[in-house]
Amino acid sequence: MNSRLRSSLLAPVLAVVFAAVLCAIALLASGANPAEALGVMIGQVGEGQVAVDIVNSTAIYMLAALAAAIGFQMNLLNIGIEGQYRVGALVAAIVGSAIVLPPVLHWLVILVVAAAAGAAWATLPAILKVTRGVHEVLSTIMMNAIAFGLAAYLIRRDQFGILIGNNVSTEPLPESAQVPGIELGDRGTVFGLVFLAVVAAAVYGVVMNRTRFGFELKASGLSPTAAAAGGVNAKKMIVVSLLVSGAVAGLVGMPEILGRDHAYTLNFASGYGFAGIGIALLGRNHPVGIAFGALLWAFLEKAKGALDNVGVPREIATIMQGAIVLSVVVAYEIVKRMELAAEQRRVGQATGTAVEPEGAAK
Amino acid sequence: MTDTEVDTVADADARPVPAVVLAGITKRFPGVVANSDVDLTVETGEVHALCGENGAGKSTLMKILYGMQPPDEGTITVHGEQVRFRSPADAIRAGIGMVHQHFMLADNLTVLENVVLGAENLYGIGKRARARVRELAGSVGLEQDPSTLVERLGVADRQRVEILKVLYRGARIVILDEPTAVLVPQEVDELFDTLRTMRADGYTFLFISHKLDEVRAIADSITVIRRGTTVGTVAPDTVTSRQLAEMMVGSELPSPETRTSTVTENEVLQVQGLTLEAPDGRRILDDLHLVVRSGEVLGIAGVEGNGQTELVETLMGIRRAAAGRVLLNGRNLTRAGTLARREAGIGYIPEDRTRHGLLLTEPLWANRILGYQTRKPTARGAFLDIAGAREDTRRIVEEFDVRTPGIEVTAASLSGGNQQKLVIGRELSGDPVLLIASHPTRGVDVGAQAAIWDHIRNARAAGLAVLLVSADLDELIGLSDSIKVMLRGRFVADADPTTVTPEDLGSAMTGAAVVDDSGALVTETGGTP
Amino acid sequence: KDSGSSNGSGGGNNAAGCKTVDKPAAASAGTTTSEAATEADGSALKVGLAFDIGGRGDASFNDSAAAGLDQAIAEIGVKKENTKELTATDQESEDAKLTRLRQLAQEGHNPIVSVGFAYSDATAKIAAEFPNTQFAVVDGFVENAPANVTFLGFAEHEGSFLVGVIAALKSESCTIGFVGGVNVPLIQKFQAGFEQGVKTVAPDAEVVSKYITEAGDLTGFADAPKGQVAAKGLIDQGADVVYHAAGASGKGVFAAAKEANVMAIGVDSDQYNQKTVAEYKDVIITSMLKRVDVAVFDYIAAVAANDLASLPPVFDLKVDGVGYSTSGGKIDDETKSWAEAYKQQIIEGEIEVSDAPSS
Amino acid sequence: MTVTPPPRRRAVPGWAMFVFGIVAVVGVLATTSFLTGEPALTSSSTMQNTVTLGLPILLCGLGGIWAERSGMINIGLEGMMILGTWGAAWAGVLGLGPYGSVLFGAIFGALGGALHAIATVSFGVNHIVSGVAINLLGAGVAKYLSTLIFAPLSDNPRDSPPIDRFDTFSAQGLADWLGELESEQRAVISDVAGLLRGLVTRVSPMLIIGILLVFATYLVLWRTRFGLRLRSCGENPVAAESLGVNVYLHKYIAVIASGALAGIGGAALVLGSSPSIYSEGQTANRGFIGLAAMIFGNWRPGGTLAGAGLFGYADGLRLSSGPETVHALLYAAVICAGLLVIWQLFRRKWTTAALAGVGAVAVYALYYATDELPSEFLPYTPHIITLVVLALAAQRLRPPAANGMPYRRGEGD
Ligand SMILES: Nc1ncnc2c1ncn2[C@@H]1O[C@H](COP(=O)(O)OP(=O)(O)OP(=O)(O)O)[C@@H](O)[C@H]1O
Ligand SMILES: Nc1ncnc2c1ncn2[C@@H]1O[C@H](COP(=O)(O)OP(=O)(O)OP(=O)(O)O)[C@@H](O)[C@H]1O
Ligand SMILES: [Mg+2]
Ligand SMILES: [Mg+2]
Repeated sequence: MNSRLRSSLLAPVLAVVFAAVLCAIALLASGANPAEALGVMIGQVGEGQVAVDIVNSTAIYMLAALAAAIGFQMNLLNIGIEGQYRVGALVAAIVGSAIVLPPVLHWLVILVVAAAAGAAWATLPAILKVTRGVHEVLSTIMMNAIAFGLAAYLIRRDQFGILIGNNVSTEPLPESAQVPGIELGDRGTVFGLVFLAVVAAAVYGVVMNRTRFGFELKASGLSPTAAAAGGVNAKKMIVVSLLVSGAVAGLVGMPEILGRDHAYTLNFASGYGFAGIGIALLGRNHPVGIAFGALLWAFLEKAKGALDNVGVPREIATIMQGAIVLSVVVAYEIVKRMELAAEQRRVGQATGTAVEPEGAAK
Repeated sequence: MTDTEVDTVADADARPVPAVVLAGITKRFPGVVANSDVDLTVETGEVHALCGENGAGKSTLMKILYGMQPPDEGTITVHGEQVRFRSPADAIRAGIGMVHQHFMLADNLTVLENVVLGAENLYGIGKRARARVRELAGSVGLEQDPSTLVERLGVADRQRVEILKVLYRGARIVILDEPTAVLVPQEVDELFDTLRTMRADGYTFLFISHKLDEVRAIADSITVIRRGTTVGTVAPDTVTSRQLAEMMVGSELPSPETRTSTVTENEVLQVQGLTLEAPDGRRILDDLHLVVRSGEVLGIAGVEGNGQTELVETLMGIRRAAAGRVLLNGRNLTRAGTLARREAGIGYIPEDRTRHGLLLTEPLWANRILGYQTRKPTARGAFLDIAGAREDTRRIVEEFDVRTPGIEVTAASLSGGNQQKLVIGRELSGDPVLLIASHPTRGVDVGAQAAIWDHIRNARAAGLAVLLVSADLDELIGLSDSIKVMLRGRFVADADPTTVTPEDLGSAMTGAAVVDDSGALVTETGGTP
Repeated sequence: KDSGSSNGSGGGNNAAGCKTVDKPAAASAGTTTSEAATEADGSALKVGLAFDIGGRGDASFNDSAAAGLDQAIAEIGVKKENTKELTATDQESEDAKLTRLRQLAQEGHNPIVSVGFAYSDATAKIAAEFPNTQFAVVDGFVENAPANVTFLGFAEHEGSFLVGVIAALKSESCTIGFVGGVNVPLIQKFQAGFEQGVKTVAPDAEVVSKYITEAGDLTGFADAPKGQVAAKGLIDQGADVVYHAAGASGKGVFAAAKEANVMAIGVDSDQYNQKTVAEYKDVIITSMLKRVDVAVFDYIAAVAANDLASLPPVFDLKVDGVGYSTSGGKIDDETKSWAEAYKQQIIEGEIEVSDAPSS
Repeated sequence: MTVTPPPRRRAVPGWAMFVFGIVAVVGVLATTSFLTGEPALTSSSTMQNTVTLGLPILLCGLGGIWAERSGMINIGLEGMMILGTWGAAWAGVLGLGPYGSVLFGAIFGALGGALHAIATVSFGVNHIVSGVAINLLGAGVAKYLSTLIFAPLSDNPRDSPPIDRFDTFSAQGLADWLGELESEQRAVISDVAGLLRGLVTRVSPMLIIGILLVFATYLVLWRTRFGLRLRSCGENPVAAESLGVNVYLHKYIAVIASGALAGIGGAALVLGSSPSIYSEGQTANRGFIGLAAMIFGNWRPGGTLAGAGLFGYADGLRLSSGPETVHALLYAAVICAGLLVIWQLFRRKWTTAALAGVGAVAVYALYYATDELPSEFLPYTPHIITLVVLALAAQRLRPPAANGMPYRRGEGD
């Protein structure tokens, strides 16, 4: 147990060291002082509402990463989160503004609608996968693009859009649909739906590790053949996991829409889906890992603005994100190999004879 | 390597220089000494067999000789010349070829491509290569066109392609790591004929098998390895299989079983008119009828690829039958899914434990849950009972002698034999009424094999019905109360295990045997008409 | 080998061209400009500028805003060290904008100018937090914004109307093309004014339009090859004058025009003089000018003079907030007098230019 | 053996299928063009647009083939392409001419490929993660470098100054003759003439390079020992290793070549733009579309060519012609579905035939009931077509068996 703890801490530490070295090299190459750059980035957290922004973004990234992780558990690469959350947010904004309900109920209905819309957008790839064997990466890339078309269509002024200045938006949500946040005065407002992300992560953790459903999902991902022999219906699991992944993806836009924007507009942020994939992999599909990955990502995203202040080209921040992703996964990989060797040694010593890690021999 | 060099090697046959001398080979893996100070001398032109328990270090030794792994200590001498191999390419250049324990074929490439891969400089990859492959194909009995995709080949043909690969490279020293594990007796005989012919042509073979009769039939000398070291080298005609086995294990083997029938009248499994169709409408299973009674072991014999796998998978609900009924204790399971069948009391030992039986990267206790995710003691409602699973896993490890440091290690870190014991332990713990066992002892050493047989016999005695599919005909004859022979998706013969010989069964499996009116196999016919 | 395409025509005359309406009465008066600038003293101002994606140097919109700031530095004594510029990144979310603006405000910048309609909500929100700071949003608008927010809007449709007039006069085929970058209301304003300008002069003329991408997909502003294909398609349909409002994709529009030897009209700034499209200058007959620089400068000057009321509600033709360029000499005096006459009519309200396309 | 062998594969050689495919496509388009009176479907300028828009996608797709045939998933193509655009522009700025641009594009793309190879081959990082990281890195590095190097020259951190591009060539006589045929508006003949004319006018050496690379990819990967070894790494690396193939080396080469091809795709994008400049964001997800074209093309060069052609065609048609023309594509879809029904009836696949029949009727109803499709969806025509085609043909796809699998030397058994 002790060595388990040690090795699970070793990876992140190694990763941070790696990433720091890589970023320092990138910064030095650009003629900046890495320590200073890091200093201002960390200092930035104390500025204004940056800390709150980081918390808010962390929640959003967590939702996206959970959506990705559900797919990964089954070896499905749901590239389509990008499109699913866009459709989810748009449909939820339209429906939410069209109905009147008492507050809490109103939120719940909107969340359900968002999840349903996200799941609906994942349905076609799921069906194509199980009936026609279409690779989900391909179909979801296509669906992402088409989601833009759908969004552009639905937000047309003769559909559900209204014009505000030069911007197009859906009807603003009524008061009852707006989820209040935690006001921290000058520090900003933490989205109420930050808790949605926390709950989602907790539910994800319990379902994956403690329930039959999670077990069947993981088993199908680890070995579809063994799962089938164990009585798991692989096709059903594919459909279910893609739909659940899509449903969680549908929630990604909710903290912002219900907590701040109160409408879907042309400025609706994109890119959370890809970030989610990266974060899920950083966090190794583990809810706590995902939370930390999301936090790291949000920190980089929000603190990078400070780089401008010390004359470091902001592009460096993008380079840093790439470098961090790479170094973190490399570090994981190295630690994993060390763990594997250690386990073989343990097993070898304990049995005093041959051991065969057939799994490593793929 | 050029043709002229091959000739030089061939010339050397005349002299009594050993083909291979391994001296003082030691190989350590993390925590394990796979080979410790191994000495092995292989004479040119002989078939030299290696025997030993699972994990004794045979494959490792061969991989070292083939350049796939560097030895930590020791020297390799080939034809009197000391060599150092950094990769298989070096070994191939020195005239060594290896047929691996597991197939090393790319399914999506053609036979030709698989054969010429890595040896393209000999005959290119075009016409000349094709001609050469055709030429050699005859000598190993391969009748497929070189441009056939390997995925379309059966096991025996795959094995032939493996040997072809070695021959194509002009290897004169050929390592065969358990080549017969997947072959039926006739195919084994054909293989041995090929080997004998080639031996006469001056080829040298290193031959590994767990089937000691085979070893004694083909080998010129036998080296036994135990726990990574050589125990000794013997001539085949001076030892019995039993003595060999005892050399391998280092102690006496359990005595042979005494058979008492436990068959009852209670029909546990009834299969009626079971038919399975391929997507193109071809019948893979054709109108099969069978009954397994409580306390009975029904053996199914057949050359691989004749529908046994499909029969098992259809009975398990992994495949959908086109017609027919499956009844378990009178309950109709024809439309039930795999899980429902398992819950109804079917235990399942799949033929390939790593693909169908285990989640390799998960701990042992998680593997205990697989297939039992809805039942006690591993589940409570929609939730898993992890404590229960752990506890029951400990029990299995204990009862079935699974050699492991604990139940938290991944299934992948167990040796194959121990993995198999875990699977069997699991499948016997759900109080099954029927056990469907496919090749339950494949690739398992003699000691573990005997233990597995014991477990099956004990369960049978307690009233379990067993459907046993095995390629090991001795096992089939030894365990079964009755045997059915499968050929091209049909049952073509029934055999009585008390009278039938492996040879008879083998000829029935290839469709060459005589069957009387009742479908029973006519034995003692002295061969085929 | 293909010969380099023959030298640009710069357009024929309208002898063989479209049937036009009667020429409107000549322009009478000159234009008025807001003159607040002259007395302003900006030496005490600390100006913050928040750019949209691209930032200073994008040879377009942001650059134009930067030019307004530069002008303020040159003319009304704003000190360069007292200015700060921050730039948006791709795909950023709303809170990045909020943080950017808040940072500028906290550092004591006043006024703060943000560039692009995407800043509208963020600016309104931050303005409420900093009631003593003046904010402006180029192109922006929200309802019920705090009093310290000024929206610097433009009458792009009016400027587009005038280049539409020019296009109608120059066209021989009587088919005129419009390429929009992304199908959003802002760009639709260009299309609407342009179409109306064409139809006003030549009621029989046909305007064919194409958008490169739809709302939400901003790549339409940065995809020159697709701009070229779109323009080529319009030219194949008979267009011999092509107007674009497609950002960097417009380069492709010019290329298509040059290849087919037809006329092109630029947008935002005087593209005839732009370096990156110098290759095609001979087909650029005019550009619709959107004087973001004027608006930014006027706004800073008005803040300096503490006289925000002097700013026009919209930067339109009247205040030279929009217009057209004549560099390159492709616009003859006759054409110009038509354009000036319509300009006058628009200024005087005789013609009302619509800001949404009819279809 | 638990795998039943897939149904017997066609005995028809690949090139014949390819020719047959072209004939079928031209036939369907010509018929549609004739029946709907939309000459733009088969006009020479449509063909030229297809070439312009399809070429960068094709090159990325080829890059995908190289990587995935060696078992390495490369979703970093987009980032490598971005690096390629930057490199190509830089070569132009250095005055190395268009061939220099292609070379530099290849080199910069290859650098991205090398990074991917180091991460995935040497360190065993998940291919997708590494690809995502490289997309980030490629964009960041190109932005950073262009601020550094191009901004002083172009006064614009997002653009490079215009660079030299290829002169184009036309087979003038042939083109004129084809042009006459095309303008005669005769069924089929005019259509074929139009399409051919698009291929022989204003041909850039870049197109020639692209086509040569298709053939080169085929020849190298399927007709040389190196290619055999490379593909074996994607099918069963352990087997390859056991036969003395240096798997790491081949994977490295494949991934680097993949990056180089994506980089050339970037160069093609730069050189095919007018003016020829590097411009931030100009790749606009073409790397991903290239990947889609590769999968569409069943991991084969000819198929990828067809896939890239499809994307280029649909996008070009949508951009360059009126909404009616795209609407006419619905008609083409009806014809395709009809053909499918006949084919499936012939093969006695009743359910598939019925499904295709229902689809055909539905699409025809849509065609009949509408005059044009909502413009918002038109840019996504290629994507929708891809989905439809995949839904109909996906089961024939055959990815390399070990694609995306981790592999470490000496760990196989
Ligand atoms: N790559 C490796 N890493 C670590 N340990 C290994 C490795 N290869 C072999 N070993 C160890 O060496 C021992 C000998 O294995 P080897 O493959 O030689 O057995 P074997 O005699 O071939 O068994 P079998 O008859 O089942 O094939 C094994 O018990 C194993 O623990
Ligand atoms: N990558 C590896 N790492 C560690 N050990 C390995 C590795 N590959 C093989 N081994 C060891 O090598 C041994 C030989 O492998 P082999 O396939 O011969 O299994 P085995 O010994 O026959 O096991 P069993 O007979 O029980 O199936 C195994 O016991 C296994 O422990
Ligand atoms: Mg072995
Ligand atoms: Mg073994």
